[in-house]
Amino acid sequence: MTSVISVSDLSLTFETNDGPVHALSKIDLEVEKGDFVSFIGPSGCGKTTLLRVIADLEQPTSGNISVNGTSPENARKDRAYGYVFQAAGLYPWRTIAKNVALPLEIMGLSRQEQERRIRKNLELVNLAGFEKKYPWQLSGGMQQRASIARALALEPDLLLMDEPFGALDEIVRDHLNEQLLDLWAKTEKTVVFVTHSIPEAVYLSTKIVVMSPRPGRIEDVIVSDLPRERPLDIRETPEFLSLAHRVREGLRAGHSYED
Amino acid sequence: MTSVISVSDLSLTFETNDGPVHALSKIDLEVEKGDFVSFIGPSGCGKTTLLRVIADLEQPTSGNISVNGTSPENARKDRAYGYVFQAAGLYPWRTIAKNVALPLEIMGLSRQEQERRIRKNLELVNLAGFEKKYPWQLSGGMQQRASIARALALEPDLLLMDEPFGALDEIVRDHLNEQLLDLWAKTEKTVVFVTHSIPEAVYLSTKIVVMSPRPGRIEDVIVSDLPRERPLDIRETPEFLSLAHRVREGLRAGHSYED
Amino acid sequence: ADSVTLQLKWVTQAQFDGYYVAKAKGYYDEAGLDVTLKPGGPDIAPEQVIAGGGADVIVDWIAAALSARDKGLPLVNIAQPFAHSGLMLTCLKSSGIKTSEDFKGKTLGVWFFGNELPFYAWMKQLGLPTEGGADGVTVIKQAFNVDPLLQKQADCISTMNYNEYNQVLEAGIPADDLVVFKYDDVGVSLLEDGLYVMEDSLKDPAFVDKMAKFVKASMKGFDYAAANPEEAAEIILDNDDTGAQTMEHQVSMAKEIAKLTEGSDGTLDMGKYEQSVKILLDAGVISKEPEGAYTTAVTDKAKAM
Amino acid sequence: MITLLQIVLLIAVGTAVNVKLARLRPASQTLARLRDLAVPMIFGLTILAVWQVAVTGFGIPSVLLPAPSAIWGKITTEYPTLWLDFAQTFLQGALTGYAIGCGAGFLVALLVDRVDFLKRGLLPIGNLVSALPIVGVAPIMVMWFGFGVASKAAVVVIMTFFPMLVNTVAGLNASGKMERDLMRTYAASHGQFLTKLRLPAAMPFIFNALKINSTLALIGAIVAEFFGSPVVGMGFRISTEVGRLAIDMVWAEIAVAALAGSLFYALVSLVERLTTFWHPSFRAR
Amino acid sequence: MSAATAVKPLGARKAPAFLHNVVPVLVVAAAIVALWYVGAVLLNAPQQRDAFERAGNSTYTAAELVEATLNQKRPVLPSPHQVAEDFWTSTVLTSPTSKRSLVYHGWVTLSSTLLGFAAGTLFGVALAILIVHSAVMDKSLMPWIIASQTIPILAIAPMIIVVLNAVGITGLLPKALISMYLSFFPVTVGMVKGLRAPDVINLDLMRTYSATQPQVLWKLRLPSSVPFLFTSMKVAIAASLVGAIVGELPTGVVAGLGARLLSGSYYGQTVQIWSALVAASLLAAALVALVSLAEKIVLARMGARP
Ligand SMILES: Nc1ncnc2c1ncn2[C@@H]1O[C@H](COP(=O)(O)OP(=O)(O)OP(=O)(O)O)[C@@H](O)[C@H]1O
Ligand SMILES: Nc1ncnc2c1ncn2[C@@H]1O[C@H](COP(=O)(O)OP(=O)(O)OP(=O)(O)O)[C@@H](O)[C@H]1O
Ligand SMILES: Cc1ncc(C[n+]2csc(CCO)c2C)c(N)n1
Ligand SMILES: [Mg+2]
Ligand SMILES: [Mg+2]
Repeated sequence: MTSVISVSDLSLTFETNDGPVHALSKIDLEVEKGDFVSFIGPSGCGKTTLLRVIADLEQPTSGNISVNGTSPENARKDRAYGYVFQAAGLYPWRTIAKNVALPLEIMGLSRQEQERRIRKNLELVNLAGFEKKYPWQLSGGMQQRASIARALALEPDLLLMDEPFGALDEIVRDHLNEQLLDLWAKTEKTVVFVTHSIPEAVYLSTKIVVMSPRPGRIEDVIVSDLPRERPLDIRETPEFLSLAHRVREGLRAGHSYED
Repeated sequence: MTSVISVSDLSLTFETNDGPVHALSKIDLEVEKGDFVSFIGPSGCGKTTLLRVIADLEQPTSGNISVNGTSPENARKDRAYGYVFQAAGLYPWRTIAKNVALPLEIMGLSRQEQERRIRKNLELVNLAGFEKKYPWQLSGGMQQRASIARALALEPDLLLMDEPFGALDEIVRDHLNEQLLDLWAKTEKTVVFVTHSIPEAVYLSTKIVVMSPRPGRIEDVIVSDLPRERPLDIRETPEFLSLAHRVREGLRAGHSYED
Repeated sequence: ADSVTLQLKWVTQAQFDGYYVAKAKGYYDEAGLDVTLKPGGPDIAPEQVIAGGGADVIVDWIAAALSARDKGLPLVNIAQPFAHSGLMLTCLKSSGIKTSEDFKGKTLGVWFFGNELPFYAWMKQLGLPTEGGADGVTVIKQAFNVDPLLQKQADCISTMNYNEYNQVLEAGIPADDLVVFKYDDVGVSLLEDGLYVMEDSLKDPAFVDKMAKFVKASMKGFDYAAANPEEAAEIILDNDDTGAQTMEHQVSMAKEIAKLTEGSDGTLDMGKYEQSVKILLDAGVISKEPEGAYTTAVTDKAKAM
Repeated sequence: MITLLQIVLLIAVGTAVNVKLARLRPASQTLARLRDLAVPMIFGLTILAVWQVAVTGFGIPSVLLPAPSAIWGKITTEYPTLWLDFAQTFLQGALTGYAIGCGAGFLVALLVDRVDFLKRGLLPIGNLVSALPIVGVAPIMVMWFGFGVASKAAVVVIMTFFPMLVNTVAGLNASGKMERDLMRTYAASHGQFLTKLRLPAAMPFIFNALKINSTLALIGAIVAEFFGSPVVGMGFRISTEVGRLAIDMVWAEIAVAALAGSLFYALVSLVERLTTFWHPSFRAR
Repeated sequence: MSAATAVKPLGARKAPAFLHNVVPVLVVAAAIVALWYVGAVLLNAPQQRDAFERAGNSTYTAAELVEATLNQKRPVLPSPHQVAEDFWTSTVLTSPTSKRSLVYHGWVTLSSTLLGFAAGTLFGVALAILIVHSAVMDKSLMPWIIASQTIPILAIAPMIIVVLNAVGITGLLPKALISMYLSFFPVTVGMVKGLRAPDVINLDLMRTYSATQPQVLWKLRLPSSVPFLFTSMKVAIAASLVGAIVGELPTGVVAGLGARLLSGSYYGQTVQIWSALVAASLLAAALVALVSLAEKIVLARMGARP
């Protein structure tokens, strides 16, 4: 297996007006091709920051990182990944369809291909019929779904997703979880995924990275032995529950509400 | 019991560039003093819109609504409620402490009182130590917690909260759920709460309003018979699970992923 | 002492040396007057200043003064220190102009701001249309300086013999290369630099008396300046707040001004006055023969002093 | 005294009517449009009425300030001249200069934005151009470009260049951090960055400059004519008629200038509304 | 509170940043000077050929021609060194109290510029506040404010000054008034936009607090309009300088850079015009730079991302 992301001894410190913030401290991590890796951990533990480092949106203070066997910068320039931000970040002057079209225009796809992908992905996130709306005319969850469609439309081999399903209800979430898993299994994608939901992390992942804050570090890396084919009701099996338990323990260990 | 919010036959239609959107249709709802009411429903079903109507941030197209026995406008002018937005909406030029101070300055509280409330509420949401940071120096979840602290600092009798805990991990979420419940029980507050989490809705609420979209309407109103005192492990009781089941059924009924 | 405010028509320069000399030499003080001299400029219409109460008396050209009177601002000429006109049209010999016959098809620079009337009167006299074309002349609105001639943007430009003409010479073009047409010579000149006041103020004998003293002292100043152009130029430089004037230029200007004021005691020459009025009437600048637009009361009194 | 009373009365009536009108909630779109037109009209009419009453009541000499009725008289009799002047100064001088000046300011902003070296080198020097006072520049432009419209357009170019440069540069930096990060994840080229994100985000600023420049262009073209011109043009007419004390004609030209300038501004505002409808300033209630 | 810590790193970064910026400015300036020389040769050559011919010199070399074009007494475009020389003599070698000193004239202009700018900015902001808060003001005032700016100031400036003089207002004030007239407009336009720029959610938050209009203004609208304010102020201070210079003309050309420009213009002293222009530009650049500096400091204190 080839290593898609390889991080070693990576640290990142933000200098702020009242002192340094150690957002990441001595991170080691390997993500292999076809992996579905989830980052889970308390708010402020550095999940977003780590994802941003992988995406070459943030420069580490020290340590090494390679993406697709090269530097994150080169990987970014090769358009190696699609990124879903924690906030939707839609452009207010573009309609929903046009927002999804944005990366496709940039990659220079043909009109037809653009339209095909827009339709397909807006349908996937259940936003068909909202093509001509502007972002401020959508509810919070709808905006988030639009931004997911935008990233999926790129059809990248590597998907970086920062809490993509945070603002969605359970049923849509289940639906999208299934869709994502399906996509992943079919297309051999590699996914790095930030979530707060333990069941979601366990249901989706081949590898769960539990992080803890101040300084941001990796508490535990749990490799899941669940099969790649996962019907929704796998979530009631004892294997599933025991994995979930282990994640919860890891979370508690690194958590500050220990009183 | 006195009715804090009383909605009858309320509809709201948005006019957009490609036709009207029926965000709310014939809504009837009573919220009594001391109630903890949750709105739950698929993304885009009108939860935020209904909350905004209660807060006098949106004008209904037809129907009646009263808040605290008067019009929403008067209630707003009396500063009858605190509101937590779905997005954090912190002011970028203010530090976290100053952001929490904002409503207190507007109400003209004394410096001391302001400081006391800032400290207390930032501690409550576990953001002590981040007073002097600017919003962009915080993680997504931390921003959301800051905005919760800002609303709680007002100490209003009526709390309107739009998915306040969406971006938080399970443990912080549990913690804040407990804190909120504690506050509610102690101070006899009335809370209207939007959430996507069925367990959260059942755990917190005295009344669960299940909504469904297009047009946005109320599918079911479930009155909870759980005791007001609710330890966290109440979530394993059969009463709890049966309530959760009923909510899930309601959700499914109104949902569009019925295929 | 009685105070008098005089609004000049142009910037501080030897054109007005009589007033500056009278002030510097104490002639006004001797007459018991406290005189303030306000420099003008291209944007200042002295008639507006006096209408707004910003001056007691102004230096003005007759075209502007009479057209103001025609428009309901009753200005009255009380004295005419400049007996002659200094306005000319200066042409480059190289443009092929030798006489006024040669203007056809040429571009001529003209000062407007009320100063264009002699020019149009002359062109009418010559029968030349001013709308351009091969049979007429092309008129451009010339700004303050002589650059259009130097850069050949115009074949001829307006000059004052005491100022711009010297500037052309100073720029290195010898007088031999130039052809000059004086408006005085072709009989279309208008009266320049006269002193004008509001008609109402003349009802007050004390004001008439004050003006008489003022005119007398000013003419004394002009006489002194005519006799001592270098000293006059120095006084001008002392009074120039912009610090842009040069000694050389002001001396030559003072010498030319001496020629224009020569023989004048401030009395209005009725022949020149009638000529001016006729031109203005013909051009339609004034709608009717002006009445009471001049008075000899002040100069009579001044001469009697 | 009576004049003063009349003035107070006029102001009171005008304001009252306007306050009433503005508070009105018109039943239809057309009515609302009509109202939006009526309010400034009434305001303007009030000013004109006060002006008229003051000039006649206080006996202000017409060479200082003519009455609106006299100005209107001039407009009705002299409109052929006014039209020729307008065509020369506005249509030929101001518009050309506006297009070139705004265009140049915009392009230089793009260049400066592209080449960091220029940003640090050219921008401070671009500031120098801003303060080239029109009274200094206009004679030079006449010297260089002649007495015709070219020199007027050149003055307008210089006047409009800087506001556009400053605003475009500010606008190009106005996009949000996350929006820019998104473009980075697409490894968008500089041009894509510009056309897809930074230019749209800069539009409110660019329109700011277009609006300010729309008035500057007209002033510039008019004032430039003071420093040398053919014998036609609004600036020519103004400076000539001031000399002849035909102040009513001066104000007639000014009225034309004000009308043309306002319409031009309104046009730019309309385009702004159509293209930056998404900006919060058009969405907020 | 965070002022001391926020300003410090800015100061600490100053020294290298300064060098970082100086080199490009110098390079661009050098390029401009070079272009200027070329322009001077091209524009002055025709006149110079005439002059040579008049002097009977028809055998001049190209070098002689270039040399002469760059040192004419009345050049169409004076060469940079002529301007620099005149600038140097009239600023450094002349006592600042002398009427021939550009420092003296610059100061005269600067004082009315600053007064006019301060008044214009305050007035502009005040108008914008009125417009944003009152539908009546928005609808009735705005069109007339725009119309006011289409009035060619140079045409009515003399009348304004005459009228003000008549009522006894003289000296700095009339000029400052014209400065203000030119500078308030960019501020008003920019601030109307800026005060309306806060996002809907931020305004809604204020509504939920039932904040008074002054509170919304002070705590939300003004802070979020700061980028617009500074951009406008940069345009306004330049406009203000132009206004001061324009205002100097009808005061009877007494003193100030405007008076220098105009008197240079009367006597065709191109070199003097150009050094006055250079002085005006440097003054403007300095003023704009000051506004930029203020912007940086204010934005840093407002916690802007570096
Ligand atoms: N300003 C607006 N203009 C037009 N349509 C709007 C506007 N705001 C909301 N809508 C529409 O109204 C419907 C309800 O939106 P609302 O924000 O209330 O949903 P929600 O239940 O809060 O969803 P979510 O859980 O995703 O936040 C949606 O279909 C949305 O597109
Ligand atoms: N630009 C920045 N400047 C300074 N500090 C920052 C910056 N960005 C993030 N931080 C800090 O780094 C830490 C990690 O932030 P990060 O956004 O990675 O958290 P997270 O794990 O994604 O949290 P959440 O689940 O709440 O989104 C936090 O303490 C935050 O305050
Ligand atoms: C705009 C303008 N108007 C008039 C004149 C003519 N003029 C009247 S007095 C005087 C003084 C002579 O130097 C001159 C030239 C001008 N030059 N520029
Ligand atoms: Mg995060
Ligand atoms: Mg919502």
